[in-house]
Amino acid sequence: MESVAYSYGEELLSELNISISQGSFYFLTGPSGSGKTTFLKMCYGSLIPTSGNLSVFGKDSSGWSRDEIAYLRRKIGVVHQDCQFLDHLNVADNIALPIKVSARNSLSDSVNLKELLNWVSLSHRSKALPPELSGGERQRAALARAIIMSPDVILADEPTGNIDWEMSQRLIRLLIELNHMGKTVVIATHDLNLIRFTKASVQARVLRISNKTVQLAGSDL
Amino acid sequence: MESVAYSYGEELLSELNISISQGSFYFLTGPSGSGKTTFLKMCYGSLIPTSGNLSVFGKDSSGWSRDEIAYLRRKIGVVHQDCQFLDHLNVADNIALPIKVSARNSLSDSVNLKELLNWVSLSHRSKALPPELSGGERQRAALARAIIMSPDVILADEPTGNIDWEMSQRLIRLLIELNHMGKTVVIATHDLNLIRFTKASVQARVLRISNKTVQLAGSDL
Amino acid sequence: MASIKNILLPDRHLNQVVPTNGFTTLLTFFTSAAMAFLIVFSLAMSFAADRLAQSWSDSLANSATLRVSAPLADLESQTAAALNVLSNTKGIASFRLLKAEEQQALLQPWFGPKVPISNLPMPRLISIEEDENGYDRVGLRLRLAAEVPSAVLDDHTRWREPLVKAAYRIWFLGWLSIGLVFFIVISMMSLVTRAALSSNKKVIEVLRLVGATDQYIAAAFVRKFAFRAFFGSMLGAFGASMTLLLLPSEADQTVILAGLRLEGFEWSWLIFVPLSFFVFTFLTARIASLSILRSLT
Amino acid sequence: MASIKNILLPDRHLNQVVPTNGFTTLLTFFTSAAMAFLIVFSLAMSFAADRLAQSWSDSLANSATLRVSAPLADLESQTAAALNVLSNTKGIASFRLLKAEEQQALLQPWFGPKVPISNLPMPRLISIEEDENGYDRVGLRLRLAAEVPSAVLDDHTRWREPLVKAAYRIWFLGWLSIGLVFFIVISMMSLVTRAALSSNKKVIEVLRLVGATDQYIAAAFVRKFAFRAFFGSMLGAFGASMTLLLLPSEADQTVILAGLRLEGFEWSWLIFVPLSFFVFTFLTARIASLSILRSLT
Ligand SMILES: Nc1ncnc2c1ncn2[C@@H]1O[C@H](COP(=O)(O)OP(=O)(O)OP(=O)(O)O)[C@@H](O)[C@H]1O
Ligand SMILES: Nc1ncnc2c1ncn2[C@@H]1O[C@H](COP(=O)(O)OP(=O)(O)OP(=O)(O)O)[C@@H](O)[C@H]1O
Ligand SMILES: [Mg+2]
Ligand SMILES: [Mg+2]
Repeated sequence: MESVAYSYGEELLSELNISISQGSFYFLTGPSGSGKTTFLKMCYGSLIPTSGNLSVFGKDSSGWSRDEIAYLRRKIGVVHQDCQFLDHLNVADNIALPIKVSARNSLSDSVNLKELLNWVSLSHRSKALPPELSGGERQRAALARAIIMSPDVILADEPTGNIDWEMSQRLIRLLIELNHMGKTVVIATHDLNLIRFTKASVQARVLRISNKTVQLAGSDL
Repeated sequence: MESVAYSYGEELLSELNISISQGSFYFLTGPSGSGKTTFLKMCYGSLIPTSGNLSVFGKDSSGWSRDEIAYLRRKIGVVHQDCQFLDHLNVADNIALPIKVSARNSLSDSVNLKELLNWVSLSHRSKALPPELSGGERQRAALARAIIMSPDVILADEPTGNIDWEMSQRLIRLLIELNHMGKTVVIATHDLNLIRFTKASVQARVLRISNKTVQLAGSDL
Repeated sequence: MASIKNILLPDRHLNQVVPTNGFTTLLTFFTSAAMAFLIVFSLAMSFAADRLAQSWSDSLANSATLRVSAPLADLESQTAAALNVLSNTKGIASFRLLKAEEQQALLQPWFGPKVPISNLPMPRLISIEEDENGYDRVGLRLRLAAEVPSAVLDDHTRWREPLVKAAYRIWFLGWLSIGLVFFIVISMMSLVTRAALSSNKKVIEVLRLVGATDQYIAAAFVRKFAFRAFFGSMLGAFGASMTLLLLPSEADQTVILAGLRLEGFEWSWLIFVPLSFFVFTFLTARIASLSILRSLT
Repeated sequence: MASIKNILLPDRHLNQVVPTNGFTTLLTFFTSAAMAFLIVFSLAMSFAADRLAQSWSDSLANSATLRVSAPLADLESQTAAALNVLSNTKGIASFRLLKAEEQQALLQPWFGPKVPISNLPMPRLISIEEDENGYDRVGLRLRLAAEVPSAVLDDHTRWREPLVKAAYRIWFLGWLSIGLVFFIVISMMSLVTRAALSSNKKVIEVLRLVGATDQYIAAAFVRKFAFRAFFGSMLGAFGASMTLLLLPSEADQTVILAGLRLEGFEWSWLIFVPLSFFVFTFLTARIASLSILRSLT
């Protein structure tokens, strides 16, 4: 990522020069409205930088076709801040959606699904519709959906905002485990406790957005 | 509120016996999925208890007509966990929506609106559409909408989930101020820091949902 | 009812609270226009058929021909006797002996213009005009048989019936299709409203959260639909009228579909087209949206 | 194209990813049914008008009458001369002198059955049947004027024209309305699809988030619409056929609208109604949804 800038009319982020290497673990912090979500959206091709070169998996963003973005997203698991689901499908179907959309014949993964539901403690709610979930349950379901395809990169935007501390620890442990398996993890969060907790068990770096740029924060957190 | 129970098929909450008096300040905590949102929804008439008597402002919930629920909601400010807005109206219009829906001629309140936008630091975003807001901005806008009618009761569901600590403090101070004006405030949250911070300046009680009932937690938090 | 006032008075805000889906707008507008177009055409067809049936049955039903065909010697006296009988018959408005030229005109297709008909031993023809009450056909026939045996009464029923029947069938089909189109309009508006409400569940939820009553929410939707239907049907009715005016009009009214153009006061029916669209859409959309709102708790 | 396979093969999951709004479903279904109904009726009208025009112009266009009206003395010789002329004219399939009874039948409305026509100085009528190539009207008239001055050629054009014109006008109106209805179907399907997609922005966003291509999303929507239109139009076409069968059929084909019922191979056109609905809806919905998807980034 080289001198990437993004502006919604006004410039929001400018001159970002960052390279996130495969298998690393990053936190993204910054005050509300500083551009964390915008940063993540650029990483998964939802927004295209207004200037600069962004390349993901070695492909430059300026040349992405619509289909390429779709294929890109199959390699990136995203936990969206709003936790959007298809309200007419139950939780299990929603979590399995990425499989169905991309491959469609992967019964082998259905074992995955059950384990996954257990991991995020949603087995008992697997037949519920998304609007019937509590806020925390939705966030856990979103995380489950993000990792079901075992993507190379996991981007999570505020995955623990509505979750109590115990459950947060559990989820972060899941992400740490995935990171150990070689996956890149980027988490946007406000929760300093979470960052501290994570740093205890994995070499996580913290990116701080302030004054329109991203800086690597010191280890003083 | 007397022996109120609520069940979605299975019983979720049972035998709640609680009375929230005018002008008090409550926190509602409990693990994810324990029923905090359900509890608040009963308070503003979105859900009707499956058994027991719930009365709000002295009116029993079993006798509410559809219009009475609408009028009830004008006296209760709600911050919904999902922060739903009308996506086609800008932030200022969305915040002013309760005024327009109920009275329709209240130019006097437009002074309020500006102040309010300042309080939640959204003045610069007032013409943006809700989908263009960041997660934290949306939560602040939802809080602003909840208090614009200066309701008697404010119910906030996880109002600081996506907000950094500084902003959270600021919002809670606003709520404390409203509480000093005699309004009842009920906040569902996971954030223990927030509860501690609040207790320092106002006599707040903490309700804990566990094992399907609500108990007043000790002051040991 | 306060909500009717809400709907008729312009209230920018009420319009705003419901999001506008441009395609639903166009769909409502377009459907109304197409349906109004059809209705105006059906109306024109019905009116034209009615005129046609009227003119056919008028010109034929009330008139008859009495044919006196006797040997040349008796012809005059028999004709006089027939005229006498007719003048004593109640229910006949007028009758007259056709002049030689008239008779010749009638026969021209067969004999050509040059044949000097007056010289031929032709039967005499008497045309008869009934009055409103009509005359007693059977009685007249009996009397003629007795007094003027060579006279034959031909009351054209034979010619009239299938034509008038066809005209009335067109008239009936016209009104039937108007009824059908209104049925389609009502069903469509009901479906469009329901589809709009159920795809705006989130909007409804937000409006309820801030204390909006069902009446308020319904009014916001209904207004949109009613006005779109109104303006759409105005456009459709206008388009249809223009088309009718552009249709070649033919002098010969008896040719079916020649006189599709509306005439005189018939144009005033066009006012009712947009009005009935407004009223029907208003009621339909209101009933539909209140029923949807009741089902969404 | 893989996406066409997606659409035609049943795939429960593809159907599932898009939420079903019962009212949009009904709207599509109902619109298709109503429009197919109209199309079948227009088809029937066109076919009936075509048959009518055909029979009128067949029976009238290829036949003519030659009238020889000379004084009784010359009549026979003139008639013979006329017959002679005709037998030397190219393009005439057959001709024959009408018998006295036939002539009498033609004149009966005017003279009554009792008049002994053979005794009258009546013109002789010769009926002429053209062959496919037709004869040279002007040439024949000239030759007749020279050789049989008392003969008048009457080729019925006068009678035929307005009737055939009316029939062709109905035929034209029928096809015009079929065209119009298909235009309406296409517009409506385009609008319904666009409305459905733009009220499902959230669904599209979620599908994209998990890596669905535009093709995949479009296919999910298009399938639904195409099948609804197909089954709706089947219902409509079936309903219209039933109605046509129930219409009173009349022996007298010349009465307009009497023979609305389809005949013989005309029924096979009905197969094309649902098929064309499917194809049109499929293409329209596909174009509409891909364009909407492109506009939503
Ligand atoms: N589509 C958009 N159009 C215009 N402005 C936008 C749009 N999306 C976001 N913004 C603005 O850009 C800024 C950064 O938004 P972003 O969502 O990236 O913040 P964030 O760091 O994720 O904040 P939070 O912690 O509150 O979620 C905000 O001020 C927001 O209002
Ligand atoms: N409409 C519904 N139908 C069925 N079950 C529901 C419905 N709404 C909520 N639930 C279930 O009830 C339980 C409590 O939900 P609730 O939203 O009250 O939890 P919560 O305490 O707010 O949790 P969180 O902190 O995660 O927001 C959850 O298990 C949820 O799945
Ligand atoms: Mg964000
Ligand atoms: Mg909750």
